[in-house]
Amino acid sequence: MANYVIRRLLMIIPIIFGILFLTFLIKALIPTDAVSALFSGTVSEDKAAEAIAQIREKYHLDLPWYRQFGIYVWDVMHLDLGESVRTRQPVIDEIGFRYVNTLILAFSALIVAIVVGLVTGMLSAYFKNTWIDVTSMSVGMMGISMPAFFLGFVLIFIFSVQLRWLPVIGRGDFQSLILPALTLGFIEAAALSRVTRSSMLDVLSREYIRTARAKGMSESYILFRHALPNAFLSILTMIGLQIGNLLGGAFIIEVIFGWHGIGELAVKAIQWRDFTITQAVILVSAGTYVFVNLIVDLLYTWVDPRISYEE
Amino acid sequence: MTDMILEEQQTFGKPTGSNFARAMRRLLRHRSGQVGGGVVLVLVFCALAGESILPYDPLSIDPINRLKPPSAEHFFGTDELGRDLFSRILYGSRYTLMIGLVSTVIAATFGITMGLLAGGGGKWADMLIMRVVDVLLAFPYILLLLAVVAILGPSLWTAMIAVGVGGMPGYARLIRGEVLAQKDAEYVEAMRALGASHLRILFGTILPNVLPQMVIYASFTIPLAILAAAALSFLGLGAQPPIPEWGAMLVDARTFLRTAWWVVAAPGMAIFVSILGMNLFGNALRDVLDPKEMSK
Amino acid sequence: MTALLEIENLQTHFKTEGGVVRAVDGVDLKVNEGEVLGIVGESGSGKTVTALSALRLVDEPGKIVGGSIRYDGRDVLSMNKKELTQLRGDRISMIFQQPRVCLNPVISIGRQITELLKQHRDISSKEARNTAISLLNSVGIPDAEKRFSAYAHELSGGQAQRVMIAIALALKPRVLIADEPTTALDVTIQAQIIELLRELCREMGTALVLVTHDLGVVAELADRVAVMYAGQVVEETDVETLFSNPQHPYTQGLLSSMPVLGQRAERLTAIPGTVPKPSDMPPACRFAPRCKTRISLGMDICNQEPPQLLRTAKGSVRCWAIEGAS
Amino acid sequence: MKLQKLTQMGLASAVALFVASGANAETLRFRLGEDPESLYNVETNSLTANTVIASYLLERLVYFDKNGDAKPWLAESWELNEAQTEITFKLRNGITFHDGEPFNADAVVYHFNTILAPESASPHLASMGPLTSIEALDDLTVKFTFSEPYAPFFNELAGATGGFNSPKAVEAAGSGYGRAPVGTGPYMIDQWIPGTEIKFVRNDNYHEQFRGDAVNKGAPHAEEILLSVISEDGVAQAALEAGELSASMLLSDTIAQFMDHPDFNTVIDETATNLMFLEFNHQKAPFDDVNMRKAIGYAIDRESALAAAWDGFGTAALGPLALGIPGFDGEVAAKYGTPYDPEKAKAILDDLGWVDSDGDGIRDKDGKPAEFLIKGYAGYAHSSRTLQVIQANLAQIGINVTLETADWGAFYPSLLDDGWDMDLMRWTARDAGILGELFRSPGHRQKLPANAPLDDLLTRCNSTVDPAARNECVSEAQRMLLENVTIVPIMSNWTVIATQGNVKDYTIDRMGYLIPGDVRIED
Amino acid sequence: MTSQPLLSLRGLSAYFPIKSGLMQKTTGWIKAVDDITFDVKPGETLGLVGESGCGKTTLSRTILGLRAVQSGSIRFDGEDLTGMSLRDLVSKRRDMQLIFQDPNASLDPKRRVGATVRAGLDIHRIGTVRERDERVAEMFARVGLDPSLRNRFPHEFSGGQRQRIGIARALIMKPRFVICDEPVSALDVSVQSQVLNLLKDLQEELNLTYLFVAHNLAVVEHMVDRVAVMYLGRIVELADRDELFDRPQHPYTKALIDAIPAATPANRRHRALLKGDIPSPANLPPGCPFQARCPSVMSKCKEKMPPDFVTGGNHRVACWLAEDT
Repeated sequence: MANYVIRRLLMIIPIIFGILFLTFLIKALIPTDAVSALFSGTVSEDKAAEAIAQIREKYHLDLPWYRQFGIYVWDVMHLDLGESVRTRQPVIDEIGFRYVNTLILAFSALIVAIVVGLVTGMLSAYFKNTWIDVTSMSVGMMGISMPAFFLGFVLIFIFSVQLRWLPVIGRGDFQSLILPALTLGFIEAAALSRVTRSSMLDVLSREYIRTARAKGMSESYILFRHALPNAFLSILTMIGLQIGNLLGGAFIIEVIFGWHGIGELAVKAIQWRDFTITQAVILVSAGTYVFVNLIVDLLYTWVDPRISYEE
Repeated sequence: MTDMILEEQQTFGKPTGSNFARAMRRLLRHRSGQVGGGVVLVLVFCALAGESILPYDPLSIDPINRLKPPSAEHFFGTDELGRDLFSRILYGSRYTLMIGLVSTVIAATFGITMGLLAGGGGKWADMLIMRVVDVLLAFPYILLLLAVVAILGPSLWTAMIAVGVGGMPGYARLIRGEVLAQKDAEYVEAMRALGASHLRILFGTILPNVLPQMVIYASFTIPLAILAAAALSFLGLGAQPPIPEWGAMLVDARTFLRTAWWVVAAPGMAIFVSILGMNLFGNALRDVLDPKEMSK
Repeated sequence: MTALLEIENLQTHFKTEGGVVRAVDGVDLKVNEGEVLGIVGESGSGKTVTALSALRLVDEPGKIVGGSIRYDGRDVLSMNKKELTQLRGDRISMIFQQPRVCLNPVISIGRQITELLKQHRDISSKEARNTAISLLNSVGIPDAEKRFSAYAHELSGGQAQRVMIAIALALKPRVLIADEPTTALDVTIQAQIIELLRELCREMGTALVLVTHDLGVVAELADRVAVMYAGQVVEETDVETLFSNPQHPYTQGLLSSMPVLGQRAERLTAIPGTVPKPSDMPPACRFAPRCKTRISLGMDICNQEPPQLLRTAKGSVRCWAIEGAS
Repeated sequence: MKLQKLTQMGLASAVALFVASGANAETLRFRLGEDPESLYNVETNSLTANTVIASYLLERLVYFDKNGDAKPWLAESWELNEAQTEITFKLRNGITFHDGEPFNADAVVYHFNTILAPESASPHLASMGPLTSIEALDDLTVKFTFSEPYAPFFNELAGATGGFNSPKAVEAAGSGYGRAPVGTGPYMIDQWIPGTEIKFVRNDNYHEQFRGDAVNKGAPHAEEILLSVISEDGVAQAALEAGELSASMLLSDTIAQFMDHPDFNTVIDETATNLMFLEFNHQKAPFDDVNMRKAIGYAIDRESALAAAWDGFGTAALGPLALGIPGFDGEVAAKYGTPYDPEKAKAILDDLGWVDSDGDGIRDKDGKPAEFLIKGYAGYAHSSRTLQVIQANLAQIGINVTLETADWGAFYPSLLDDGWDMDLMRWTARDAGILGELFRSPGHRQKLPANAPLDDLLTRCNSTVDPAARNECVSEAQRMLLENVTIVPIMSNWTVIATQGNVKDYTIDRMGYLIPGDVRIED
Repeated sequence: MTSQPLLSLRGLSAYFPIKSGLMQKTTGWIKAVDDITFDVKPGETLGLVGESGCGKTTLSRTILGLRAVQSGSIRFDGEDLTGMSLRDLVSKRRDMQLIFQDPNASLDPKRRVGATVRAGLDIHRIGTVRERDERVAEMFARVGLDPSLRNRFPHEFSGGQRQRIGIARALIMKPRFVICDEPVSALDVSVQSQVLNLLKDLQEELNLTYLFVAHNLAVVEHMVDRVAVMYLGRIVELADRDELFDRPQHPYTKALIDAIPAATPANRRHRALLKGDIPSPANLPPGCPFQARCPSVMSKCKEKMPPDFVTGGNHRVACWLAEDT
């Protein structure tokens, strides 16, 4: 097991390296850099040429991309994420609290998604091909059946404007968390709902379920103690994959609900062409993604005794 | 022995046909298949029907009649430029569907090739391709999309390419898994025993057998692609005006939620119903195309 | 004497896209206390569905549409959910063909026994555990105390079937339905399991319903045998009579097509053709198209009217040739 | 070290989660469209940052009154030398920064020297023009020296650029100063959660408000001001409705429901210092031809565009300068502009040889159909709507255009390349100097051919300090730009703000900044 | 009968590595096929008997070149296949074909059965397309299927019919040597006899040589000329059919024969049962692989691997009990 964990942790390094490489490749291909994005639209660049050259030099933007890549990797190895070109502040200050926000939102949304996904998925599997199936699947897939911003606006309108239960403006407190977590949770529930349904259908047709019935176990016992644990493996896999969406893909939710996480930051940063920020966000979310999936892999052994990483 | 052939004949009914025909029959009896299939059919009809069924020109503006609520004249009302929303929704269905299909085809073509080569192309190919897939999967999805758009410049096609690129690793992973699962199946071994080449086995034998899984997966990635394109529109990088792609329409209309709800409701409901329908249809497909179901 | 388990005119149908499949079509069976009833048939004969029907375990789209099943005089088909769960596993239990997939892979084998004990008996966890361990011992699982927390994947096929038997016999049921209990096992292991079943059932006085395609297993274990073909019982008699004097052409064909150790014949006598597809049943006698007797006797009735079950000296048989002869 | 910082930030934020923000009734809550990158005016020049800096934190030597005339603020008075190359300001006495440091000539010198220093890489460096030196003549007297007269400088002095920071604080904070600015304004920064909100508290040691246009001369009314970052208009609207915002600038699409609502007030600032206009790639045929550009100008239905884009909250523009900028000449605009007249447009095109020879509804010339590409900014719906109106207008006269919109970082730099014919641009400025910035050849996108008379004129406008003379010069420039059809002006939009009904004296000054000390909540 | 053997195995082994540790080093081997030596003469049927996991499937795949050879040699028709290039091996495969156990799994569900049967001809580009189709039709008729059924899918056929298709697929290549891997164990009794008869008929008609792999001794007894008994990767006994069934020498062979259920109820008997399960072939202890279950195990058995003892004629047995005879 320890060997496996070490091996997997070591595997993170080439992946992170690959991701950074890809990031710099993209950066090289994108025509504008942070400085011209920063200066364009305020004054003619030629008049600010000196200032622009200054900043380019300071942030190594004048170097070819592979040299920038080398410098960045070197800095990251020294735990230095650099400075935002736009705000001239250390990236870590920009990203630190947003990362925590994102984790909080992701975790809360995950709970919502799991509850919604499992309930609708199980209902729909158990009542396969009935109207209950159609209805609970529709509920489970509600979130992903409309663009996130639309769902977000509708929820704000209902819960904040009409009912006045929850605040519109995100202030980072628990109340502000509820709506974005619900929205994001509902969006992510769809995949879980579907996976739950199909793996429950698979499991329910297995011989050991018939054995349990033949033993005279009650239906609810069979559903929750015999079927669900077996279906959980694929559900867990899906959860692992979703962490990626929750980390980087929540930007619309973050924008709408004013929940300031790294998704929002990343999208803005790429619009500002502020690549030090973008790189750091990619680094952090990819690292988290890989790490979470390692955890998920380790959880497999706990969910399913057949899987073992010990030789 | 002739006697035996005769007897065998007797036990043979009319051909039950291809797996496809059986799946279609099963689909027709599936509740989600009925609901979702109906929606998908309507959608495809609208997309293919052409401009002759449109009551108004979906593109010509009429600022005097802007923001008119739904009426007998304009079923869904008019938008901020006075265009008939009903016509725009009908007309836009082709773009919305096109985004879903084209980007899925892009994702599937490259993803399948990667997956097949990873699953069947030896240890090093597998190692290399899967690391690339890992990198793409760990790379924040929306940033990948934005990066592609930033490189290629925004347009409907770019949006489709971007969404396609974003979907690639999913296909590669799925196909690789399926290939690994099928690689040692007896019918594959049988081909190998006959001396079939590696590529023939990969593309001629394994690929057709993993296709149902692909179709199921595609049925879920098509709606996801439509939503991803809508997310790009949210950033102004999706379909370009005046193309009435639903996602872009919804994005442009969002400020009217309180003052002219119909402008928002028309594309919003169109997307909601279509995507829910597609998802339900996908569910039904999964049920009827699943290999376990097929052998019943 | 009333039979312990009595099935009368059982009809279990499956609704499929090709129409209704009459998997079990008018089956009568009787199992007496302590007796071993073999149900023999090829795939598609309905033997497994009959066995599952006895405990109402037929899954969708299958449905019992007619007939009656009585256990100890009580109507199984009219039982409610609670009564049914009380019956299952306690009074009538069942084991299946693929023991390793019949055990839940994520639940330890010990718990799969104790959960049964706790479901049906009011006992403490500790008692349940002790009972389970002694059960595992009695079915010949070595090191039962340690194996208690093992999982199905850690067992061999033979061991898994032993565990299944331990579960099935945990509450000393009065009927054990074994559906192809040895088919998936290796020859040497198969022999072990046959011995185990024989011993345990005798010990507990449990009646055994042995569903199998293997006439050898029937010859080893059964007291009475019912031969099924295409959803119906075609012949039913005691085991000696069946082997020494088979009546139905199908039984005869089956016996003669089986290679027997030591015979070393050059050619086997095969039954021509295949089992009819359920969607394409012959209209009258279901065996008629493959029946050599019909062909040699040139009997037309076989293709016109279904034969009825006919009582014989030691049992019953469903064949026009016999009817004509008697 | 860095890692430690990360965890500290994380913890702080996690704790903040469960602490309700304790704002009281004396708190004003406003919307910020985006998070400013920095509040140090030397290193930033974004609209958002300028607005925040100039409204709440820093004060300037001068302000512009309602008529657009410069009036003393932190300066008591000023005088120009004969050559108009030296401006000497007399500063008011007794003004202190938030940190207690005195505001004096040294602070002024320090500020402008910092901008001029190349190592600051200040985006304002360019707008300092021919400024050569700043000297403190005594503690309260400062002299600015220019190599030639520079008229737009007063605009810089009155804008965010001219706001003063405490030199001591700047030195002490180093690179972190942008997050903790120290000025002389009515409010002081209290807390800034990047991307989320900025909290200001009242400067209780505030000196007298010297601006003439301010109602409240004393310390501001509200104790706190909370600026929440809300980028989505719909959300801001919802927040207003839910009572979570005191006031918010909105898009005109959303303002309608607040207009006649008893619980809300609306503030509509028609000064309009912005202009949306169509530009041409002058280096590419056929838009190197002034008549071609003119035809386009006549084809644009500005009223429709205004209705579609801004729901009518704006003014159709015929002149190249926004009507709110001093020097705007309505007569020139009316006389030389190209009002909506599709027939005229068609006639010009016919004359030019662009005719529909193949009957497909699209004009062509020399076998080339009239198909062109218009680029635009994708950030706002109004720009895309205007584009669609333009597209429809041009279709009317037989020109087929494709629209391509992108985010600013892609759109604006891409105009330096050649693959476009027209673009839709929108600019906000306060001073007529903008004309020179944009249109003195080769122009802000390097596409304008040399035009010596116009270039000279635009240069002269900048070096004419006397207001009347300058206005004359600017009028002339507007005429020339119109004659040349350098651009096709379309419209200026108004600033539209909704406030809660009990929010009073929400006033926007001539520069577009809020006068925060005036705003009060009526019981 | 001293003709050259068609297939000749000498010390053939096929191992699977066991990997472990941080660097995934190979730390052990599963000896799936271990030091196998036997010949198959032209025209004969050699039975290969063993329980699951004994390596009989691996052996058959190794002979066909589908698994890597660890050591030893395979000679087919006098040519050494182990050193052969892939290209040559592919053409050799035309002469060696395989009939699979499970007709459900071995037919491509997405391919029409005619195409499946034709696959070999397509791969080796034999004849024109028309000729290939003719040969398919011919082959269908020969295995007892109506050629008009060529365009159907496997799921439309019964198990027995599918196995006929599998046989047709193998035999269309006109092979000389066919490995029948449990060809009837997945079939119903009544169909089983049809297929066994068919195999026998085809052998005669086409002059085939069979390696008949099975676990059912009664079937093997019926089909073969000689029998090899395999246990945990090794051949423990090899003899002519009658010799082996009448005078089994290895305790394992004896147990196998004894374990077969009685043919009639009259023959019910109390049998000497082998204890325990088949051990895993990974990391076996030294000595005889059967030691753990052998009723007559001796201390010698746990120390040294018994060599092949040849007793009387062609009877070969790897058991220390046979040492003295």
